Amino acid sequence: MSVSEQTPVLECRNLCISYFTRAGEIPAVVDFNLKLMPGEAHGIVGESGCGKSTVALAIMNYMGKNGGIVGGEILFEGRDMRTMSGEELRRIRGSKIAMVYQEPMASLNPSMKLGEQLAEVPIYHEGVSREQAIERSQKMLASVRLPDPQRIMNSYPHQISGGQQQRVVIAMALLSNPKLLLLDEPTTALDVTVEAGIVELIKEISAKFGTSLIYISHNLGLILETCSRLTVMYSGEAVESGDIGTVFTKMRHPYTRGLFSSIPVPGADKNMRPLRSIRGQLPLPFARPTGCYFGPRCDHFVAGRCDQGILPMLPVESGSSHFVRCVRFNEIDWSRATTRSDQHAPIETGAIVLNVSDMSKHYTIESGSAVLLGAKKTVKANERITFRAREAETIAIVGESGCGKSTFAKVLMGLEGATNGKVQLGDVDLANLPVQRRSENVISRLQMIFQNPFDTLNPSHSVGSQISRVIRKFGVERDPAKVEERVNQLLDIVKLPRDFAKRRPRQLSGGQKQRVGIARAFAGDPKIVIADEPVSALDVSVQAAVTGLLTDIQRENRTTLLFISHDLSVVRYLADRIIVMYLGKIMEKGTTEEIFSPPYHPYTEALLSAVPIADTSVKKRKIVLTGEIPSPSNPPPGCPFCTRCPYVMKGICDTQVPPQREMAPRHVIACHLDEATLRAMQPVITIEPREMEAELVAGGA
Amino acid sequence: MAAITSIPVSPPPLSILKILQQPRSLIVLVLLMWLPLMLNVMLAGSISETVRPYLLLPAIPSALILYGVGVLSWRESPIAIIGLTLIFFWLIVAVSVPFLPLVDPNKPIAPFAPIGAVKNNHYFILGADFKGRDMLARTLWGCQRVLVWGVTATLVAYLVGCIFGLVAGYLGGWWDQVISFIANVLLSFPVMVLFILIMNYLGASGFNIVIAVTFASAPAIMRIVRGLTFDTKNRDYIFAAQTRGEHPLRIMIYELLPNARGPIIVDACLRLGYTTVAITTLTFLGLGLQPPDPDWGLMIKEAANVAKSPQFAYMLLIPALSVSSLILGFNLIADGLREMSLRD
Amino acid sequence: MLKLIASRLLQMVLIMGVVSALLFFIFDSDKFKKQIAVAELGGFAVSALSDQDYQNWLERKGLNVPFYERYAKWVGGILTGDLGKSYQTNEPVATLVADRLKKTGILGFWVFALMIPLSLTFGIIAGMKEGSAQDRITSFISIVTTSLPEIATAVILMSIFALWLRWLPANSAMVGGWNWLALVLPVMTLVLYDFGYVARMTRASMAEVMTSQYIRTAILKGLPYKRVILRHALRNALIAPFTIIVLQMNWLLSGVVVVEFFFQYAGFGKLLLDAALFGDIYVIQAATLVAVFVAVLSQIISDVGYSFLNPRIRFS
Amino acid sequence: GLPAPAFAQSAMPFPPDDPKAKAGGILKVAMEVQKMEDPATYSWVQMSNQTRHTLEYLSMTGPDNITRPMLAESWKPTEDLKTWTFNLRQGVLWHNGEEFTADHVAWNIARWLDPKTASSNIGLSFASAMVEDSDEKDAKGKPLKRMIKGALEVVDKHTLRLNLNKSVLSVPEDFYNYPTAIVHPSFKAPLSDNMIGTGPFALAELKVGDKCILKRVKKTTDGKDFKYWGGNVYLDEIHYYNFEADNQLSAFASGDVDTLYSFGVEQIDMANSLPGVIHVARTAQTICCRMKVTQKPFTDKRVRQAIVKAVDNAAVKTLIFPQGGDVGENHHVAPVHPDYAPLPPLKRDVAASKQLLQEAGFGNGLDVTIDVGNTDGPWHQTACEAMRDQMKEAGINMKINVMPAAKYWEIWDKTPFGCTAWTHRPLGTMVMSLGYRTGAPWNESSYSNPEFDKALDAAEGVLDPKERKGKLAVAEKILQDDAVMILPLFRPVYTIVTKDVNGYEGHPTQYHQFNKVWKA
Ligand SMILES: Nc1ncnc2c1ncn2[C@@H]1O[C@H](COP(=O)(O)OP(=O)(O)OP(=O)(O)O)[C@@H](O)[C@H]1O
Ligand SMILES: Nc1ncnc2c1ncn2[C@@H]1O[C@H](COP(=O)(O)OP(=O)(O)OP(=O)(O)O)[C@@H](O)[C@H]1O
Ligand SMILES: [Mg+2]
Ligand SMILES: [Mg+2]
Repeated sequence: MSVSEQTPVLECRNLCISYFTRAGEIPAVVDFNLKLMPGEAHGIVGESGCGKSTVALAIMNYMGKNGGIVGGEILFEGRDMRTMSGEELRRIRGSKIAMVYQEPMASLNPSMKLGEQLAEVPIYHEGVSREQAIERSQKMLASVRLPDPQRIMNSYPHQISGGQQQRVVIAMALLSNPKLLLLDEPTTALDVTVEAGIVELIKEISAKFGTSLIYISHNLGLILETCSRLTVMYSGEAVESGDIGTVFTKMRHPYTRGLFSSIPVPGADKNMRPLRSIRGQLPLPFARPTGCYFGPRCDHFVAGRCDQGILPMLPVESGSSHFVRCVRFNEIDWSRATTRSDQHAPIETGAIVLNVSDMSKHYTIESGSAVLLGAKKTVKANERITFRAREAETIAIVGESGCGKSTFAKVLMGLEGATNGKVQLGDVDLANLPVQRRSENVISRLQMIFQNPFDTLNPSHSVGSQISRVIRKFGVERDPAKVEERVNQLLDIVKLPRDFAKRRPRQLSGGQKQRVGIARAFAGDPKIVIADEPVSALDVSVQAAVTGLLTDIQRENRTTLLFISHDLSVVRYLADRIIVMYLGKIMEKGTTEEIFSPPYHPYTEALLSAVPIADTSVKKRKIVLTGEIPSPSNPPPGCPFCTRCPYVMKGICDTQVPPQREMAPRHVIACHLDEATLRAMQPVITIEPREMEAELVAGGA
Repeated sequence: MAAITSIPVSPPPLSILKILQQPRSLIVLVLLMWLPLMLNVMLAGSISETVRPYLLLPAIPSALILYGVGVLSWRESPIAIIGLTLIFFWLIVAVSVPFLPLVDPNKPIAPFAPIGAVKNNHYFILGADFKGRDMLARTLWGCQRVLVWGVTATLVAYLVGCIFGLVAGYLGGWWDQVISFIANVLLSFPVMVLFILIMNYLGASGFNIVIAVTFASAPAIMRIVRGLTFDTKNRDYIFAAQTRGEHPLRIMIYELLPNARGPIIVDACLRLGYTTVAITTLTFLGLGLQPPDPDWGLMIKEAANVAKSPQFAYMLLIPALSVSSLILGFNLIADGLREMSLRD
Repeated sequence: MLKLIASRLLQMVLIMGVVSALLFFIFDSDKFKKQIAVAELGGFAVSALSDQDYQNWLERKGLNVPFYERYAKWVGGILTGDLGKSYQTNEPVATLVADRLKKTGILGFWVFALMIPLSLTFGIIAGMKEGSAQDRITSFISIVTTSLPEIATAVILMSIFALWLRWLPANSAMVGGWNWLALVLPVMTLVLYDFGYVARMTRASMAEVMTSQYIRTAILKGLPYKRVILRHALRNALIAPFTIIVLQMNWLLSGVVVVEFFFQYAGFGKLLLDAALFGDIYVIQAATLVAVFVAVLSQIISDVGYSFLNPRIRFS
Repeated sequence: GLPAPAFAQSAMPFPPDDPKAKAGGILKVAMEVQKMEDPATYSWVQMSNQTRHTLEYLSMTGPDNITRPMLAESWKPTEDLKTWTFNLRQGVLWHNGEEFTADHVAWNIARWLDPKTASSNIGLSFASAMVEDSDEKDAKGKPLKRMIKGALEVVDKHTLRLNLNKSVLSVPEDFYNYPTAIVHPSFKAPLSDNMIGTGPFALAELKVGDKCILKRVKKTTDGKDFKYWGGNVYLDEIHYYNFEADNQLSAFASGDVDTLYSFGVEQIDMANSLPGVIHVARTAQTICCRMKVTQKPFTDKRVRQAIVKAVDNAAVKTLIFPQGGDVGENHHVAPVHPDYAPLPPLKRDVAASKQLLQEAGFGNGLDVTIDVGNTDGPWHQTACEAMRDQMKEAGINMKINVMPAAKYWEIWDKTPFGCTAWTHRPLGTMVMSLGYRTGAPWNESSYSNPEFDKALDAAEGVLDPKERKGKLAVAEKILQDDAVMILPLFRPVYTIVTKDVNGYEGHPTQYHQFNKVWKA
């Protein structure tokens, strides 16, 4: 079957979209082209703010109050959607084109039962009776593999979990059997394991219903798993598009290349092969340079060529479906293009600085159901946490949302008191020492980097004053001039311009804020820094910059880093040792090597399998977890993972607490499986020989 | 290929404007405008009559500059500018009224002189009230007391409400229990009884109005601030402050309070309106500000009887519309601020 | 839910105890006693009274015992259903308050009956399209009516409808027996004053809902606009104003005093005002208890109703 | 009392019957409805109006300010005005069927004089002439006043004699002072529970703050036919409906009532536009801006004179009451009083005022504060404002401290400088005696001048008003010269009635006398 003979389901030609704001017109998307054949899955990737969602909404012809399509056309099955009347649009929306959004909770009406929200679609599009509509909805819920559709139909959105909500939204989108399904970051808000399930589902659907997909994500790994074609966007325009395989292996745009080199794929290493972030920042829509928008950040920029006129999308070879928006793509020697960043010797770890033994933290909460008077529940957020951290060591704590990672951080920081156990910092026991009672010395030795860059800085105070406050508070410097000097030094360290000291947090991008957060954390020369998911909210390229920064500072100060994350690829890149947590308990701990290769704890195995990897040479074993994470207030009595474990042994796992098996010195797995079974496990990730033309990752040097 | 639309860049704002927009210079200007006005009204008795008008001299340019700065910085929101104009109209009148060519607002000249009449050698632009006093002079003078007492009462109520709200919200636990209970007691007290008790107990005066309004408004403000504090106190930057061992007081004032200012300012604009009405109502019931100086509440009260005959309705409508325009101004500013903060 | 209600009721009893003790204490001051005497006997007479006579008068009124004794007695009285007698009118407080409550209840009912649909309609029309002409017009109307002091609205309405057009009675004293027409002006005044506030709250809530993602979902599901508004937006938009509307109960109980005073409508607010001005302690006490009760009741209603309207709370 | 009509023995106190009069109907009146505790302690005229047609008085002062006999058929003083003999009307029935006798009156008078009653009647001149200090002391050690033995003498069933210890002129007028309503000896407070009177109407329903319904008495409680002594009464019922002063005119406008208690001058334009008859009563109601002569700076007569001289009473009057009313002359006797003696008109004299201030040591200006309670309406304040403007020219800075009425009554007799409302009293001597005699309870200015007391005594010794004028002029002059007060004006009282109410006349004290009123 020749693709070109069919009418494309969707075709965007020279699409230009602008927002009209108080600052004037913002061209959010410029000259966007896309052709989507029936049954095809097309991915769109790009940094935050590059216009991905705008494209998706434009395809739905929904531009909000201040948006408008200012040029080009969108052809849906050959018809220009811009010429359609409101009524025609209404009929197409939801029936022929459907959309799934990033945040499932927010896109479901909180005060309507899910059944009704689902049934609406066939009722209003096909005029079927209510009973039929309900029946169809129920079937659809079953086909997105939701357990007990009956119950879900009668629930309100908040009564089901995020993963289930996202499945409901997908079911809603599929109800009218649409020709085109738009997925705008459908899994960003979900845990990796849940994400893996949804991705699996989407793949099945496109196969089963023949629906065309547009899959939007900033996660190249996900795109690789779901799509056959790909468009890379940068600052409102597509910079490269083509088949997945081609783009992933023979990328022709410096930006695409930059993106790939900032992803911590297996093989990257903080000492030997550090990630490379793209320098500079995404230009604001109204501050774009002339010529190539990527010009100022590009290593191959040639003045007089790259900054002239408007660049067209060019086919890489005539007739190929691989296009690139670069005037010099043919001139660049891709194999020599990348100069490797500096290599470092691994850091020698020092003495033990932190000793956590049998630390537990339980919360008591009032029971939610108000009818029962005064029932109390205990949430075991941390159960018998034991580990040691050495000077200049990076210890990562990984686990799904709610497993108690932040709780641990809070206990350490003295914001919560431990219920049991000891947390020894030098000779001080911090377990029950609230921050108010800690000495200045202890406080200044322990600092924290917070998860959410948008939350970590007080919006009311300037960046400089927030950093200098720490300096003065911990008595590093007192003299105002010296304090200012020190602030400037710190800004230099985190690679921010010095005049940022006067800026307010709202004038900073997420990555910049996070860097200020890091500067602040290191301002008091701490010995131990806890970083609670410092990069999970950031774009890949920024993420690379921030992780690089952390290692640099650590190397210089010999700081111990407790790195909390749910993202195993970052962890693999950064950590010396890893602790895998589930429902408040440690499932496995050991060196990075040990964790990433068999023997695995079954949970570690599943986690590894769930992480999408943007590398065509990597092959993964699929292990999709079913079931939900049990409520932390009512965990299973035995192994907490027994409800979802593919290896579960009924009668043992669900009743007895698993033993701590020491597979190697300091490599501990808490599992009932016998040692032989564990050792016999196959690796989840295997790297096949590369077929890339250039040693991109290994780099030539 | 679609052209890349160039963004019309707004003309570079004057550097003077930039300087004036700085919080520090704004505060200076506000104080320059407000303090003389406040002294003038609150200590009316104890300032000698000769000095009194000159006190207001620095306030006039300050008010004008503030208005200009306000218009320039809010120029994107016509609603806010209309509100600002209404309020500054009255503010500028308030500070400049001693210098306007007006007759003594308390001088009975020709009772019931209608609008536009010339009686007893006086041209009544807005007519005279039933005692024969010039309505124009009374209306213009009247804004002083309403503005000063309304704003002061609201400010004091906010001060008290914020302190308790911060303490209750941030410290939680027993503090919260006790403060919330007291707030509930005050809130479930009928406002009128509260007002009457206070005004009766302390006597009717501007300062006691401030106390009464504080009692009536502070619990509600406390709740708002408490709610906002609950919201913000789990932000990472608060944890950051805690983990560097900051004193709770500092956290409340430096870290929490500035971030609650958005909703607080909007609420304050609305509450200023209610306070103005409350003061007017108190005066109407004979519990509020007392003569001799004119104020709108008093004018409404005095005119309520006469104004029932339509030909004298102006005696009531003029002060009522003045109150209304002021409240409208506060409301519009609140609206404008909200819309501006929502806009992207 | 039950627990919540129980704790609220407990708090109510506590508040009532604190408030009434406080009132007894305040009114125990010489100042207030004297005020009662002046109100009752007249200014000349009190000043002409000798000290002995004044003491006698206090004794006759039962004001000479310490306030805690009176308080204890009063609490005892309440428990047996006796709320005491009014100083001002000699009537038993219970019947007095009950009668006034009934009247204010009727007034409040009509205010609610008109204000709620009016303000919700205005608010929804305005909030549907924030910043549009329809929004600006409805918002302007609601701000202006709200910003006009009640007393001014009352005078204007009275002089137009009663004194000029002569369609309606100028006061609501209802001397010739119950007269529904006489209720029109006070109700109109109150509705005009209050509806703007609720309308603006509804508008804000509606506007917020309209920007929410689930409305976008509903539109992109291809639902007709009417259904998006009526089924998806409305219910969510009504959750916030509901609480505000219920809390208006408090205001209607005692905050309407200006209107009751002006139109001579013998309602609860006027009772409270008269009593407070007179120093009629037992009436004030009883009325305050009622007010506290209504305040707590409205809180309970708003809590229960809120959680009923908002499934997120109901089922959590 | 006045000689001629007062002694017309058989005359009824009411106007003659109107031959066109029709019986029946309800008269609806807008007025504050107050509680009825004890007539002897009434503090508001409104209270007495509610009972005026039930509980009657020995005498009755008509709208013309002339006092005629009512329950007393006639009276006769001795030459020295110390012994007054009252012949009571015969055939007057109480509502319970009992006959009205001198014993009943004696019981009433004795009750008024009993300090326990706390009646303001004790301040009436006849009353003070019937009491003396007793051995009993009050809590502060002041002797209690008790009735002098033999002061009250029941001569026979219908004759009563008062033996006073000094001449009192105003006995008949005193007996129409509103708290002197005659109650049945079975009286027990509160009055409204069991009101037995002699009048044509009885209380049918009272709701304080709401309404007071009076109905004609047809039968006595013991079943006899009740025949009113005063002849024909036309109305069936009188309804008082509670309206605050400010709202009475609008109640009238909307047709709720036939008449009202009174309306303020500011509403006169509205009243003019309404169908109805406006009654303007000439009265001696006034405000008295009196200075407490015992408090600085008013202890200095020159200061007081300076203040008084700076004010132009006539201008103040014209400003406030352009129509009706009289100019005050700072001695509290009004032109409407039968014994008023005109003095040379007062002249404003700023120069003299300044001179006096200079002498008193206030050459640089004088600061005073006047308390104003607006107890009778906002015009008090207007008057003060007008005076303030005038005083300013003489270098006197008068601050006006306005306070709520109730507040004012707490301090009315204590404040150094206050603007007190005085109601109408039928004789000039009465006001003087109440307010300015040394030690009089209502002497709010604490004025004490033996000469004045003597002159007043002298005036009170003369029965004939014409003759008395000469004597009163002396007292007037002393009071005026001592500059105790600025009394700028005597106010008119405005009421309005519908066209179909006949036989109504505005009374100087707003006393309601509806016995002969009829509705068309
Ligand atoms: N309603 C709007 N008004 C004005 N500008 C907008 C609006 N919505 C988006 N933009 C701007 O348009 C650009 C593209 O936004 P868009 O949401 O499409 O980005 P995105 O690629 O989806 O980013 P993300 O990964 O963060 O979701 C951004 O610069 C954004 O600031
Ligand atoms: N103050 C608290 N009271 C009661 N339960 C709490 C409290 N804080 C956290 N929990 C519960 O403890 C568990 C662990 O929470 P924690 O925030 O440590 O998870 P996390 O691993 O950091 O998750 P995430 O990745 O989402 O940040 C959760 O189930 C949470 O609901
Ligand atoms: Mg997006
Ligand atoms: Mg966390």
